[in-house]
Amino acid sequence: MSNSKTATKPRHADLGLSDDDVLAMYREMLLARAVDERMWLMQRAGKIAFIISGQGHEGAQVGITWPMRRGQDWMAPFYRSIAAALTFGMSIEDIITAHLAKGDDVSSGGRQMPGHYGGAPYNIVSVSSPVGTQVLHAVGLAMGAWVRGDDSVAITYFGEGTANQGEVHEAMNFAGVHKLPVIFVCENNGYAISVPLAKQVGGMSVAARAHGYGFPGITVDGGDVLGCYAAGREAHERARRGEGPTLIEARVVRMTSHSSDDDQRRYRDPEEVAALKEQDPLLVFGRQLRASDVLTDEIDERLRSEVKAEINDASKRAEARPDPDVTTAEQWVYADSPEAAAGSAAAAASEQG
Amino acid sequence: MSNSKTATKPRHADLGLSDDDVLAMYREMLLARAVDERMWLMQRAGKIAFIISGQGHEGAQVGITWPMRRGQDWMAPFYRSIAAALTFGMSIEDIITAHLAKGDDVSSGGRQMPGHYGGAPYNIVSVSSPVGTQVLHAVGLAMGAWVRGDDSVAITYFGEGTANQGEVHEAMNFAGVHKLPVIFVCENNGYAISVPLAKQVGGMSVAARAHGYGFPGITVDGGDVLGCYAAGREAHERARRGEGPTLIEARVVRMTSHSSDDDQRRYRDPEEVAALKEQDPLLVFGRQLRASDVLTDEIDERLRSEVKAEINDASKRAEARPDPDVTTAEQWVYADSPEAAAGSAAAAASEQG
Amino acid sequence: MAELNILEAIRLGMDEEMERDPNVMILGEDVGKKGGVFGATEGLWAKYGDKRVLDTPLSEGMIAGAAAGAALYGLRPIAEMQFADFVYPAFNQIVSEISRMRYRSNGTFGLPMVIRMPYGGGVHGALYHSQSNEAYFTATVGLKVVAPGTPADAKGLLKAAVRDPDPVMFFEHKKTYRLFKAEVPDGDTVVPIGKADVAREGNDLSIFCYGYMRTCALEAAETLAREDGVEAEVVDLRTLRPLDRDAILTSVAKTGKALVVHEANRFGGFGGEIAAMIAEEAFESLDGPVTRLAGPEVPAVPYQHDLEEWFMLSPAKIVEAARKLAAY
Amino acid sequence: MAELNILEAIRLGMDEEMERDPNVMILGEDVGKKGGVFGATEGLWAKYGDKRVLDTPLSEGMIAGAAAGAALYGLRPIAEMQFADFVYPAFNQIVSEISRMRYRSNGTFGLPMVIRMPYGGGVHGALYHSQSNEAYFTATVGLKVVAPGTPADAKGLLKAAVRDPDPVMFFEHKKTYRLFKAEVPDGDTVVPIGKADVAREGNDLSIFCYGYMRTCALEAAETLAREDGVEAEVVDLRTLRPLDRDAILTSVAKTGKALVVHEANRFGGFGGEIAAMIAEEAFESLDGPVTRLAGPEVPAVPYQHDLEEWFMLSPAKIVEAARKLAAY
Ligand SMILES: Cc1ncc(C[n+]2csc(CCOP(=O)(O)OP(=O)(O)O)c2C)c(N)n1
Ligand SMILES: Cc1ncc(C[n+]2csc(CCOP(=O)(O)OP(=O)(O)O)c2C)c(N)n1
Ligand SMILES: [Mg+2]
Ligand SMILES: [Mg+2]
Repeated sequence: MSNSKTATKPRHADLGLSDDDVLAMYREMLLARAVDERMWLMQRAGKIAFIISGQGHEGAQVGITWPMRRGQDWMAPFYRSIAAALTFGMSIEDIITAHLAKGDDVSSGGRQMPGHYGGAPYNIVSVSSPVGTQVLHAVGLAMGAWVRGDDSVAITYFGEGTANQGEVHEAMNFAGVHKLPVIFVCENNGYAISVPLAKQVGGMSVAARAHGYGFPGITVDGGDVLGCYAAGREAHERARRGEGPTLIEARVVRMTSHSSDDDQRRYRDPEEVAALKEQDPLLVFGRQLRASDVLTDEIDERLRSEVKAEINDASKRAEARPDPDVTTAEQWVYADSPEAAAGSAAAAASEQG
Repeated sequence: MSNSKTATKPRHADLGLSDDDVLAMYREMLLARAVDERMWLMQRAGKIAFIISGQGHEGAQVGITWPMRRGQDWMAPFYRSIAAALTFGMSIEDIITAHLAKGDDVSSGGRQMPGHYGGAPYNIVSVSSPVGTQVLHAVGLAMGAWVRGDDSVAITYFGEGTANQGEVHEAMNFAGVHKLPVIFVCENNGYAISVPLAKQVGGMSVAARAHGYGFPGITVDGGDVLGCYAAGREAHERARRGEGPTLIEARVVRMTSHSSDDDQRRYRDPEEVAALKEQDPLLVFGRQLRASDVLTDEIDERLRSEVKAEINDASKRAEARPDPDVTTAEQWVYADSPEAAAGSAAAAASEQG
Repeated sequence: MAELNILEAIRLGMDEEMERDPNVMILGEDVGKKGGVFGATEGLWAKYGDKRVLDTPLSEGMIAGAAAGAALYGLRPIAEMQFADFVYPAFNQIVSEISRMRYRSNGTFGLPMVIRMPYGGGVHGALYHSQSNEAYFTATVGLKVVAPGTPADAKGLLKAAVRDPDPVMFFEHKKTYRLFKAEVPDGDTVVPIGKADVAREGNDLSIFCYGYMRTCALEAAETLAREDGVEAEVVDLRTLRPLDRDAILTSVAKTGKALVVHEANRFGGFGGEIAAMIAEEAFESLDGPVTRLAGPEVPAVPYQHDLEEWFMLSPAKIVEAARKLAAY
Repeated sequence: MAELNILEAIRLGMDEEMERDPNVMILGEDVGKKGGVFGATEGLWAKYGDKRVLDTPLSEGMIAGAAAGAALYGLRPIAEMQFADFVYPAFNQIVSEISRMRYRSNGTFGLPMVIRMPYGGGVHGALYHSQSNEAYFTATVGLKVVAPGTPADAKGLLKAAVRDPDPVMFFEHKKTYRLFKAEVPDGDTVVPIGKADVAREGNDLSIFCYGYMRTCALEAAETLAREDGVEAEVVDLRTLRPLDRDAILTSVAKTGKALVVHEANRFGGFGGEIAAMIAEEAFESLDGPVTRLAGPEVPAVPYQHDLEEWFMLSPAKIVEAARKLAAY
């Protein structure tokens, strides 16, 4: 898809996207990157103990997630999904609050590590650490919509290493059997911590596995944001038409070490690391938008400073929030208070459904 | 493969099989069937509490297993693998003894249910009940050979329902990554107890999944014994050439209910059940061998009576064996006696390796 | 009042809950047209259709994980593991996700779901169709664990489990499925999770049990009364997590002697928790050592008849252990 | 004698075993070029190559299951779970297969293999990088379970585990990896599986512990001696299965008071087995209730600093519990 010929009309127009749309997408990527970079600053400043980063994944996440409908569809993300979560409506402040582990953090009230966001108000399933478990949750959410006959699509994101967990196989097979309305997004950045694709994925392609479950698997270039958008939109429409799942493998780059605990120089060549800059989806998309006269230096400047201001505000508010109250540490092991039922996504969804 | 054109020379000759070879294969199938039928008799006679049957699977098992080298290759079978185990050298008496749960039964000393055979002397891994676990053992055995640089191939068998267990995915992916010398045999009989293929396997083909792991997956007709043999031989040669795994999906028929505890009339149409007789691999292969003038009524008679006599002898010997001694019930939780180390396959293999 | 066996009671409980709440669904292997390998869901597929009584592929991880996702969506899934012995492929979903979704989301996501599992030996099921593996789940914070021993409790606890806002592991001893019939209150009678039942009163010692062991303990108690004049109090815990500590301590305060009985092997088994709790909290009222009677220290129930009999607990073995404790 | 920390001791133990026996291999996620996320295998990939120090795909079920197959073939695999919290995808292989291969084959198939797992909290790892889940494995017949608390024990038990004919779960408390250095005997010193170590002698009460808790208990014991004149005996169990009952009962016979300490939550935790065993077998020598000090009843360690501190046991908390018991 990444190589589709450029029409006289700019490609995004062919896709039914206005100039404002693509600028908004670009802005979402800028935002995600800036939030991510801010997390690293806070980590170096000792405000956050641990960071796991989505830098290099933003194009795929924003492009594929763009067609999803907030409040109606469901998302089961992973720990690099900042851009996807923002695109799906999660607020900057909530993302930062989760990283700062504040007491009223919507994601976990400070109980989970940085990168483990989520929230019932957003239809974003709480992220956990064991890789791949969320893929079955997405399939279960899609099964829920299918049983109820609702028009709701579930989307889930995971890495190429995670694709080799048994649960991912079980999830895809079940979704294939019943043509469930679910979208599987594999963000293939070539590494699972230090283990490269060649030692990780038999056959070197995750997308190729979809065929074995009876639904299409496509590979997109994570630097080609419009290609990612097209893939996400088609997958979303297929799901809504009752034609079943789609597996989208986005080839992305991991521009940072695996996490703040890792040093990729131990296992990645300097040349390879140096080459990452040129593959930065922000850079690539920005060039495209300039080429089609949508983006100018002036607009770029404006967007970047807007984003910066938003993040400054959000950070201030987030940092001002209270730390968790230790006396609440034993709450919510079970639904031990009435708020639980009310607050629970289950309850929320039943009202929708 | 099942439709490969027939040459003037009989097909088995093209495959390098002599008349005696194919008669021996036919005899192995007769034997497996007869042992299986004897188990049912014993079950009705109250000598065995439970039976799970391989009837309809014999052609695939004998054909595919034929090229395996006893004592050098390894087998991780499942509960319908009587024909495969016999072909790989397990004695009739040991199979029957396992079903009778005798004390000196090589498989488990009467500790496991009928159908759970195996034995270190045969390089046949002890069968357990949780489906699919043996597939990882086969991959581990192949990894052992690969690490040691030995010329040893591992083969494993499982059903199409089992193909959807996560562990099977993890096993195939790992085998694909390192091109391990392992053969995956899926005996697709269209049902997992009562659940039909269409509700079980997304995409309806297990073989199609191999591509997603980077190795060939082929589908063979389990009634075409020579086609199964050709597939098994090619897979075995690929493995020995270091070219990696092969997934063989054999389309077979389950001629009985799932087990003696099941009644397939609850979920299978009478017509479908009636039609099974005509698909009996014994019948089909027998006709082929007659057509190529290898098998005659007289030979058929002789083989059947030989087989019957062998089974009668084996059954007598097996039934005469002692029941387990209850005072030994706590033995072998750990290698709590010197014999253990000696008797363990590990020890055995280290001597080989 | 209807006379039902435990299997019928569980089936009726599911049927009534599905009628009451359209969000209740069943998923598992062979639960549909076949009605389950034990017949627990017989008739429900015909009544509620393909989607609400869903035959899944052979993937327990998927059964548990998809049930969790459906619960997030607002359904109330009843997932069936064909045998408790086959729950392990789902262990990651149950322990990593299902048990702690509420805690890790600070109460904003709840998982109202039930996982039904036939467990226990004595049916020639051997190592993999006989396990009593409740200890893995009683050790898991965030789960609730129940193990009924009568038809009325089976139905009432099933209803409570379906309506509970949190995940419930529902253990059904397969040997009790058709063991006996007993009266089951009609209609909407819920047995609360977390409450034990004093199945028999007595002053000489307390026997703590659950599931099939309730039947064995009651039989043993009659023998003790008849042959020894020992009056044993039989406390059927019914719920293993949360444990009814008050009921246990009240009984021990009365009898001064505690015998904890379960079919699973002793070392690391659930009995250790009960015994340790009693030993710590009832120290002063104990007139004898808290005693555990449990299965032998082998990985699971061996198949051959004599071996299985050797493994299984029985009224006779309970009588023997109780006599020793009573005589202390 | 070399001064090593626990991480170095484990690495050296593996290195020496790999030199000694060509059948010993290591497999796991990131164990190769990266040397493991904690550095436990650092340098071994360069020394022994791609096959004997094997980076696996991200599939714990595969790691355990392939290790089992390799053990059947005659190798002696050391499998690494990157964190104990991530062992659950391998639970089916460990419980259904690895723990009972020998029993179910009547002794003809053995699985000499080790599964190493970093466990425990106090490192800001939150719910999924802090678990102490030993109870799932101590409850599993057929496994052996060790949890060393010193560099010498870590190396010596690692060697014993590699040479053991049966599967060994090897728990390494990640907070202790670099906590301190201590003398480690050079060369081939094996610490036998199944033997506890009396880390400190005392007559007033016994503290039973393992892993990181050994360090905390010893510190607590010094405080108790200094501030209360209470002499606590600290027994480091080292092996949890099989448990050194003699060592435990000998200590209780001497002190009459038992405090069982572990980081995992109490209900259903391994402490219940120890406490129940003491309560049953040492009933007459007890001068006070067998007491358990354990982590709180939440699914796992929460992340934020104050919450984590609230969860974790400490010398101070042990002192407090010991004072109460000593005063009884
Ligand atoms: C079940 C499980 N095993 C191991 C880990 C440790 N771990 C965290 S991230 C990671 C690598 C994931 O690689 P991939 O799926 O490619 O995603 P990426 O981080 O590259 O985006 C590993 C091994 C884990 N979180 N869960
Ligand atoms: C993990 C696990 N879950 C469930 C079962 C119960 N069970 C035994 S055989 C079977 C069906 C297997 O179907 P398939 O893999 O197609 O093999 P077949 O019996 O048809 O040859 C099931 C569900 C089991 N043995 N193991
Ligand atoms: Mg990756
Ligand atoms: Mg089948």
